Amino acid sequence: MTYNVKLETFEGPFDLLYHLIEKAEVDIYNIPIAQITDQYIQYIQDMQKFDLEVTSEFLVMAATLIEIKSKMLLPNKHEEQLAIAIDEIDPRQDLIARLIEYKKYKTAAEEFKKREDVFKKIFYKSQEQLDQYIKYDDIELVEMDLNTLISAFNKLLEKRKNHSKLQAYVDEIQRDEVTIEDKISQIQQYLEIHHAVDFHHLFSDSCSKSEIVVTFLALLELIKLNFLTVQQSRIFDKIIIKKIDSVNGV
Amino acid sequence: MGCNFMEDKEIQSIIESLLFIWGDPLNVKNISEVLDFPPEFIRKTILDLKKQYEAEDRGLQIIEINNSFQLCTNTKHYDYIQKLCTPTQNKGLTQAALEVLAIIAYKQPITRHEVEGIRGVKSDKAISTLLDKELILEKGRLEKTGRPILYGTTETFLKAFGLSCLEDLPAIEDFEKLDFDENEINKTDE
Amino acid sequence: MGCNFMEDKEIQSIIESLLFIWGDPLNVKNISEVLDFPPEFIRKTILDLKKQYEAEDRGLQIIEINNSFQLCTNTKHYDYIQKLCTPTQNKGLTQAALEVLAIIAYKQPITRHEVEGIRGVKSDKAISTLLDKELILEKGRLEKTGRPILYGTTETFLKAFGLSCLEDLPAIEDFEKLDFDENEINKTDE
Repeated sequence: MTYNVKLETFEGPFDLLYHLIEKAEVDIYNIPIAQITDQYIQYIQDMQKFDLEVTSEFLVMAATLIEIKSKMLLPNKHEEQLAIAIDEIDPRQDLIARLIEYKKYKTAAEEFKKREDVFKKIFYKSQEQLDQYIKYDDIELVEMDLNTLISAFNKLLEKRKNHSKLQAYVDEIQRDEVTIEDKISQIQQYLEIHHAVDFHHLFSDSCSKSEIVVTFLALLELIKLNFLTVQQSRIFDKIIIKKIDSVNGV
Repeated sequence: MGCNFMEDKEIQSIIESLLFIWGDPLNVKNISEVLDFPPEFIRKTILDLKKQYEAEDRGLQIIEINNSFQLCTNTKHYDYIQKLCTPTQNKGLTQAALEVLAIIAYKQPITRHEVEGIRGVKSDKAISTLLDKELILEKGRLEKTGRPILYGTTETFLKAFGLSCLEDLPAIEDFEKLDFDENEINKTDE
Repeated sequence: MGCNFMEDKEIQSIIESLLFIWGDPLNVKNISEVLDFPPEFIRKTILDLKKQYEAEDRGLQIIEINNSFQLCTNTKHYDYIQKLCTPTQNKGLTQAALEVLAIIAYKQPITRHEVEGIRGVKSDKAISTLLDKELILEKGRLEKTGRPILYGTTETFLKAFGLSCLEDLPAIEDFEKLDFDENEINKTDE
């Protein structure tokens, strides 16, 4: 047998052995051990020819195969002696059991590969800025562990690393400049539908400075026009912007 | 629970908000505390919402990991998301790493030595790759000479392979059938 | 555009994914490039989706900011979200406050703006909590426009974390990386 293009690589002796059995299309429970042993040894020689490192595991298996082969060539005298006590022990038995065990996980690994290909196509969003939802006045400070501080820091680094993965496209985004008039009508439209809005929703983290200013000026203008009112139940609570008529309605 | 249809819809809506804000997997217990409904009811409601997402073929999906739920994107839209965000390419695991992972997944907790016994080859590199990727972790030590490390799989593993829990792993016996016997088995087996 | 009903639904689904993963307001122009449909059509589709969310009273809503759209939670559910996010045991600091504290501890004296540059998010609330708890204090002003306040840690901080002096803080390997990120942010900020 010659491998004239490129030698296939195998994950280990079981992988190679399994491949040979599969190729020979023989029953795994009745391996023609002489034939498979020859092919196995041939492959190892080819590996050496191609200057591939033949690890000790491959050599150990070769020795095992030769041992089984020779046991099977022994005359039946041995068998006769044991026949009364136990059923014939096939010298291949242990090898077959291990081969079948290996094959199970090899097939499972193929299944894992398929699943990996599907599920790597899922994306997760990062956690929202939770601190904006926290009632700070409820939090009391007690003894703290330095590790919590360090792990907070490491999490931060991790988060920034993940975030930068999503940044690549950012530079291409051009936000249109917006006028106060646009903003006023946007807020009005929004409030026509919703009647109320959380102040923070009007400002996104990625807003430009000029947009923040414009939004704020628009809000002031709308307050002056008596279109809306701003409410906050207590400090750090959310600031709610409500349309005036809906306030009266309540 | 005397929950009528409206209430159910509202609870679904609140849960959707919570999953969105949280981003990470959110435990049923936490949700049940926030909403003051029993965990079993919350769980059922989330599963209903999940089904609804699937039925409507929404852009989002809900996945389950060990009784926690997480909102994520529909796998179908991968190409578009990639076009928008150019995320880093996930190369996937090598065959060796996949074999080791499969053995650990089914036989955990298990030592490196036992893994190598099944594969017939050294597996230290594959194990350290899997540790790096947080697909496996140390689950303790075996109480025998040398106190070898026992490995098990992580939640990252479940997520990466779309499993809700370890019980979701396909039965290992299903992989026992041998390819070259297949025709025979199909025809003659009981 | 010869878009039938099925296509519309699918485009809505894709847009939902994109808005979800982007997080920030996403411009119609960008979506239109990714999907290869005219901006007017994309805009109409998003507005349809937005109405659908409202009609179904979903936990999420779509808000518009300057022809950009962003996915966020339904304001109605604020109380539940707050309940979820506020630590129930009322002890210790939140992740956000710890992050800010860590940055101030390692990079003091530092301005709020610099802290926010590193975290990538607003940090005024966390800073005011830390001031309240006397873990940080004002260490002076930076001599530049606006004379921003410089923050540093207090003795209460050292005591709370069992440190005898600042030099006792463990060295952090990835510190250089953080500086690098900061530069990047400064660049894109302008």
